[in-house]
Amino acid sequence: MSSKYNVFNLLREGLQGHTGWQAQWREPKLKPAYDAVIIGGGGHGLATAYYLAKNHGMTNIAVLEKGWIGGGNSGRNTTIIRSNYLYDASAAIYNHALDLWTTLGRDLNYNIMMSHRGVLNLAHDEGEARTLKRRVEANRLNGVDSEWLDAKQVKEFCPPISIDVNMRYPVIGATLQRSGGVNRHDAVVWGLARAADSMGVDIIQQCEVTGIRTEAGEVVGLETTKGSIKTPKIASVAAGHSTMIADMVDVRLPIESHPLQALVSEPLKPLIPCVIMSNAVHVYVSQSDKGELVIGAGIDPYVSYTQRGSFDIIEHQMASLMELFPIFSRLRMMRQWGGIVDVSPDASPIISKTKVKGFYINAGWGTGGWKATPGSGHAFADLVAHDRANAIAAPFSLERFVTGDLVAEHGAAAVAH
Amino acid sequence: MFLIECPWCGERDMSEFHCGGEAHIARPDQSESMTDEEWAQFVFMRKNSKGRYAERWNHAAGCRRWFNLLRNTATDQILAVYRMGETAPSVATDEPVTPSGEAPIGSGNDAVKLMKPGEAL
Amino acid sequence: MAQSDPTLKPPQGRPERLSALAHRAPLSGDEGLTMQEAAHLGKLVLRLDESVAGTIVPDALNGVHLPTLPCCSDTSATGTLSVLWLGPDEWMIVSEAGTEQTLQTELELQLKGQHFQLSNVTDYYVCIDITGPQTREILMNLTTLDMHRRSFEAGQVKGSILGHANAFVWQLHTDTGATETFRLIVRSSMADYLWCLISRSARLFGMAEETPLSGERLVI
Amino acid sequence: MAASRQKTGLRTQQGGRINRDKPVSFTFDGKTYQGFEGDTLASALLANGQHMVARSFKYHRPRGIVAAGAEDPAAIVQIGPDAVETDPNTRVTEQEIFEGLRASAQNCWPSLSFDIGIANDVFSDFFPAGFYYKTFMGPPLSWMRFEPFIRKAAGLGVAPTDRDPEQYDSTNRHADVLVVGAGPAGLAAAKAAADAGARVILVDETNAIGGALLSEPEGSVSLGSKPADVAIQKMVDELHANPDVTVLTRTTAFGYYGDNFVGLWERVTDHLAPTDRVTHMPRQRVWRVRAKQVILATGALERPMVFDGNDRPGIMLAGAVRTFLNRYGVLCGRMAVIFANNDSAWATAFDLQDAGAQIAAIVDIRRNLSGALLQKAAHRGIPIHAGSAIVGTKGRSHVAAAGIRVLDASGMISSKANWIECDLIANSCGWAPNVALFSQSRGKLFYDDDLKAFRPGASWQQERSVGAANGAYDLQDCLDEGRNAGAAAAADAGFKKRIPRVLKASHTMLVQRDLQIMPQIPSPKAAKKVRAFIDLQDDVTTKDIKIAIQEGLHSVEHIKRYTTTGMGTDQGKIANLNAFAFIADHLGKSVPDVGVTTFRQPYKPVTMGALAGQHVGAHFMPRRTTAMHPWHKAQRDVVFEPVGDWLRPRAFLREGEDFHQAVQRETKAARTGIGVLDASTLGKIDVRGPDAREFLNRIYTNAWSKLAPGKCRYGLMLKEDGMVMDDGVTACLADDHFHMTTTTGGAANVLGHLEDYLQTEWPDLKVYLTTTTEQTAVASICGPGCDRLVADLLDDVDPDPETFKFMDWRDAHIQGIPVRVFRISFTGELSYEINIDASYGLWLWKKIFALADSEGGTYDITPYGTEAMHVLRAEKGFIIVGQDTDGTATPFDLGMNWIVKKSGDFVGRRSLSRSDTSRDDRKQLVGLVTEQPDFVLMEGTQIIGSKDEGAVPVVMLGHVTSSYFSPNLGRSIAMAMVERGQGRAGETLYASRKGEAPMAVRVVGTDFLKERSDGTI
Repeated sequence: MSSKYNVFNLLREGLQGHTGWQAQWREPKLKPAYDAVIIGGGGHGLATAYYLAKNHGMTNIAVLEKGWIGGGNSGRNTTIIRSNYLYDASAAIYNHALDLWTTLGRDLNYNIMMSHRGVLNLAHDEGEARTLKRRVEANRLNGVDSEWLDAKQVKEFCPPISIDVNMRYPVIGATLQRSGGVNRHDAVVWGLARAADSMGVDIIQQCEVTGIRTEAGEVVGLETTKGSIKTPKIASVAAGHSTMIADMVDVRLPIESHPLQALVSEPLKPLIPCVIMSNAVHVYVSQSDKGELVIGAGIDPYVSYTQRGSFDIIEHQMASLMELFPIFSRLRMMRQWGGIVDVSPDASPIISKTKVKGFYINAGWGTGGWKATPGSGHAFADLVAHDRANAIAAPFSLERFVTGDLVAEHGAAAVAH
Repeated sequence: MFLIECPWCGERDMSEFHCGGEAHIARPDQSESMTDEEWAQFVFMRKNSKGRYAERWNHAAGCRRWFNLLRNTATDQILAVYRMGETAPSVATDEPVTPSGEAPIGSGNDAVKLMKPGEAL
Repeated sequence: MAQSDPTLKPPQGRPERLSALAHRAPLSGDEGLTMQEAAHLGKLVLRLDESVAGTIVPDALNGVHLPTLPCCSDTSATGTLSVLWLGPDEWMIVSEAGTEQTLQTELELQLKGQHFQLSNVTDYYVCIDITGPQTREILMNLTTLDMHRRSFEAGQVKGSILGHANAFVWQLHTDTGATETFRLIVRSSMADYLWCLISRSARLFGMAEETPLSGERLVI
Repeated sequence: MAASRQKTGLRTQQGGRINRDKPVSFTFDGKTYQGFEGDTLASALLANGQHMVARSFKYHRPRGIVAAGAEDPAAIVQIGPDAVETDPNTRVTEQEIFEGLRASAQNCWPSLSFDIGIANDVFSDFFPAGFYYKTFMGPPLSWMRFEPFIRKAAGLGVAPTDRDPEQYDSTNRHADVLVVGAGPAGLAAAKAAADAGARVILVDETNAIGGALLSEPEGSVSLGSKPADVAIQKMVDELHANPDVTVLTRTTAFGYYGDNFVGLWERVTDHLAPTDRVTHMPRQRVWRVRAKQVILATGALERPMVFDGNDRPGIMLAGAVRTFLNRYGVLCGRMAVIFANNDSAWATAFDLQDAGAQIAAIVDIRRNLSGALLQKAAHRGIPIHAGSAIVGTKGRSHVAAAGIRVLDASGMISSKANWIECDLIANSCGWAPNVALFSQSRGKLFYDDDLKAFRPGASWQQERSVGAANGAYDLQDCLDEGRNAGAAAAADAGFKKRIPRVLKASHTMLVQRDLQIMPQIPSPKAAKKVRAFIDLQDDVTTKDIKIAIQEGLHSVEHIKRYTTTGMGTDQGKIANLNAFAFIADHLGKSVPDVGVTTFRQPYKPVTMGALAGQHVGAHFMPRRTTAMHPWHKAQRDVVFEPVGDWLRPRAFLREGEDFHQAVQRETKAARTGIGVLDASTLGKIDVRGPDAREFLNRIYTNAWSKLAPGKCRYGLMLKEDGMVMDDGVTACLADDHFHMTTTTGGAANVLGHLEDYLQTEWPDLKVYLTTTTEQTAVASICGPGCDRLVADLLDDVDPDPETFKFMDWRDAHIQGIPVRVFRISFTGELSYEINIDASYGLWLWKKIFALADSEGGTYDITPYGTEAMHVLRAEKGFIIVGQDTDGTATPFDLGMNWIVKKSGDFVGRRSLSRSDTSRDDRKQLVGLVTEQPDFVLMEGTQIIGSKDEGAVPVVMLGHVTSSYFSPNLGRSIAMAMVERGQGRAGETLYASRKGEAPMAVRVVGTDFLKERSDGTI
């Protein structure tokens, strides 16, 4: 029996043919009633369950997943972690997440390979430099690690990049968040699932929600492909499918679901040491521990649930990459895929109560949700447990679209990866 | 990579077009008398349907005309193209059979679609 | 001030007119392939309601119709004046160099009373003519338009994207039928980009590849 | 073990589709080898007895050549003459050899034969699937200590060190029928479609047409009355002769996207020696094909057997051995053991024997073999082991012996080991249709219980799968399916139906029959000692999959991710089905119940350079320049600024000046002398129609009903959310005719925005829009007394500011050339903007400067760039949309209440009165002056309320949007968005500075010139 993960158990199991490892999570039967039900078994949903159980003692809860856990955007993103956002509200939640990331592997007893290797956001003209410097300044006063590098320093930090001044979009500088980086998405999902499961959370896969029951404007239960459940609280964390869930209780969302693509190269010996992101040239890249270059780009401009984007986007993404890294041209794209991102009008998330009591929504993370995973789960768990948004969640209410108090991160950074 | 039939220019590659989002959202005439809530519905809230979805496209690189397009967002199948001011034609399509709108074929969600034993080709 | 370029000498005498491709000499390749600018052709954009367009043949157009069939053009018997369909209520009138102002004045007079718009875009656009048996194949490197003979016929004009530049692709009527000429109508500021991109594609057919003007200092 | 000690493998005396008249020499790991034209690196190395070419990813175990094509899992090497033109992870089974080719092993140190990394293999018991998730979890950041070592150990090949000198192209094609795969089915399909008149593209990823027929012994098969090779050549010649047919070899269909868009990747010169490459040819080319109909004739892939010790070099797929023999004239071994569960591998035995190899045994797990087969083998004297299996192998870097045992009826081992020496194990676990592209097309697969494999079911797009890709393994079936599909596809594409000619195959080849699957061959060893590999590149064994399942990972996607099976550069082409079958077996489910992982694009890895195509370097994105650009560029030291797609001069540096000094000089000159700015890039839109005024009323925040012809007015445009989107001056040309200007970067957006409202919201408004941005070049002439210069220029209009008033415009001429002159100003100074047809722009510009004293003229004229323009407008307090606004500012926030009309709707109006957009504590635009007049705040500096920052988080009141040293005011000036800013005039705030004490700043109005004349600053 080796429930604890450490090097000693690994050695012991190695000698015993690895016969002692237990299932990382159970395959429980759906119970007829739960204190709360989370819809969506991605990183955010599982983190919500984990913190509900860990911080709020709510263990009689279930996570319902239509497919297999971590199979949506959690399994499709480029795992970039950073918190150097402009606005106070964003800095607060993403920096909270960054703090949690730092110890999450140990907390979960699961190596999530959190690599604080540094994230560069490139500036290619004076306007971008101005915007990014503003962000660095705001970050500094918010206690977020962030600094400005000139082109030479960028080259020192990331030697393969081209800082040729004759480029169409020459690199004139960049912000650097040294504590930013990447981690291993599957490990995060599995580690959260294993930890939540060990506290009693039921993780139900292949279970699609087909309806939500309300009485007098309050949630009382839901229907699934595996049966009915009574519950006073439903937390929707369904990313691209948030609209479908909210429609069940007639809650309208300011969300459009777009395709977002990413791709990896064949594995290569270490080539780039950090994460590089560029808005003007529109590409972002890092290298996985396995050696693959992990490359992302922009969204397609239309609503689609097909998990497939346009080939043009890939071509443009590659051209952009060649602009920044002309030495990549002989390398090969090995695998490309698409996800469904829930884009909100102000490029900021929604962590909110709704007009239906007991129905909570966590959505709108767009292209940048991965980095927030533990922070999002932490704040959302608090909201679900107490029916009241804490200071971190409060600015992200649905109400802001009515009052106009947007957290307009897209104005600050065009794309909020 | 859609192949879109512009009502004027015929079939052209998607790269010539610009997508304008959900169709048939008329700008309110009497916005002054609307509540903030009602105004927010117009400016921000979107149907975002999975399945049949009417949206606006503009043949930006061609004739610069706006038109409407009916598409199944679960499969990206284009069902119809019609002009501004016209109502969406009724077109048979695989409407969502579950709340998540998973189409029986043509969608990439969850997994590769497999035929059931005995299912006709 | 560096004055090696003769176009930069202080003006003397008559006003000097330069197109955006004045710095590019005609290029040629194998089998009669050529590319050159058709400089300073008069170009007017006419906006007019579709419903009246079919019935109006302004005298100024010398009997040339406003085509109402998408992507079609009509050309005068002399070949000096053409009207291109750009959209259901939008045409481009292409005429000989220097005639656009007279034409505009006449058309304004003749269309008086109609709801219309007539804009001089002579300098807005540049015309690049490519001739030769490989033209369609060269254009296929740049555009997603179906360039097959069955799909793109003489006289047709289609707005599309060539590389990253919006442009109209117009196949001129040619009497000989032997060699085809495509006229690309592109914004002046994109003309050099497009010229070079075409030459890059045409390198496969013996044309010299030219590269876009660059070397501007962007970094302080 | 004599056979295995000598170099195995041999070039046959004759046969094969190689050119024996053209020897080719190449090197592998520094050693020179000989091959022939037509060889792949794999066939040439095998002919030289070199089976081992690589090390595996994780355990660094020796890896040899297993397959003969793109499906080979692990035989990948680094190719290239130097560190720049180098191609990592190149599959030896696909790389054709050429004179001087250099290849080397990768992911091993110090050498391929002795690799330190093998230590991982020794300790492999401790590195099972997912081991890294269970360790390296020390205190925070501890992973950072392990990661560099892990990263160095991981990865395969090495990236180039410098810019790729090669060119890549991409091109577009429309096809009626695209046929992927030029084997018998694809060829028949292409021929039938072409004969019907369709535009056809036929592609094959190898260097020759013929597909599986090329793996048959020459002359053994006839099509119609001709030998297959002759018949194929005739069909190819006919296809080539048809101008509407394109035949592409060395071209892979890598991606099947929506609406029958298929990406093809052609390797144009990769097979040529550098001296044979034509300089203007691209290295590779991507064909972007839009097809009305697609026919997939992608063949079938052979599955390997999964047994203990199945990963040694020399253990190959039976079909591949046959391909190497018959296509390339290479014997992969002299002493072969055949291990099969179906008939097809027996053909390999017979062909090998015919070519002179010894067949030590045919081991078949089937107990009941067909009489004909047994008879044929017995006749040849081949020992048959029916109902038996290879349960283990020996050999270090090459297989040396196979351990054979008899299986009982239940599939368990029932005999003692029988070790047979061999240098080749040719194995086959049956064939599976290559459905990757079909699945990418989003068709439905179904599990064929006879084939024990997935094959295409219902199509989603306009697509047909034929031949082996459709599970038809018989040659005649392939020809018939292809022919019928080709004809049907042409008909569906709109061509007249024709009945295509029937092509008869001479005989039926030995195809898979009576397939019997055993997901893992049993082993007599203790379970933990068994090493049966499913994924040879990523070293995934059956044991790893068992551990994953034991740990509760039951979804096929979870198991794939946990074990990394199918995640190597081959993407598990031959591994995946075995993995699914093994998982199904272990979970007690059927294979279709387990499901499959997604077949992702690309079918095989495609170079990023090819995907980028020609849109790189100088062609990456166009730089737009104005008519005056040649003049700008000819100045001695000019710095440009990209603004949107445009390049605009930022400052003209004079000798001895730095950028700052130049900007100061230019800024000063525009207020004291005459400054000239190239303003051509501003967006211009002609607005015309009886409802033009009403349209402007709805689009802009202010009223346009009363603007008289001859006059101009400034306008502000909002988005529906109430935030400022663009601004500019619009001139009334006639009652129904206006000339609108926009910002440089916003021009395209604004036109789109206006057309959108006109066409979709207000189709009743009679207004036409046409963009005229580039029709005119604009010289903006500014400075006290510049009217005299303008007077000298104009033929017929007196620019006297007394009569030609501010915000007036006039038509005029310069040397007879029509111009339009606007008396508008972005500097607050007397200013005229002269618009002239762009073709005269450079002439006008030169004409202006001919009047400069530096050119012998009489005026003190200074060209100024965008940076001086920024300073000048800031001195006057004019905003720049996008710099002083960031999409969160309303007109009220900018202190521009005066521009918001009192009544009447306009785009964005309703949003201004929402509770949070009408709050008075919003951030508002103010002017700031620093306590130290010579200190210029950094743009982006945050403004705080107190002199002491205190601890984070610090409350921020706003930020600096624009900041300059103003030479005209002799001090620094700044604009900022500050909370409640409009009520803070005179207040002292603080500018936060990194590492320094905050600097005191005073809040003032934004019109610094006025503030100066008022004595405030």
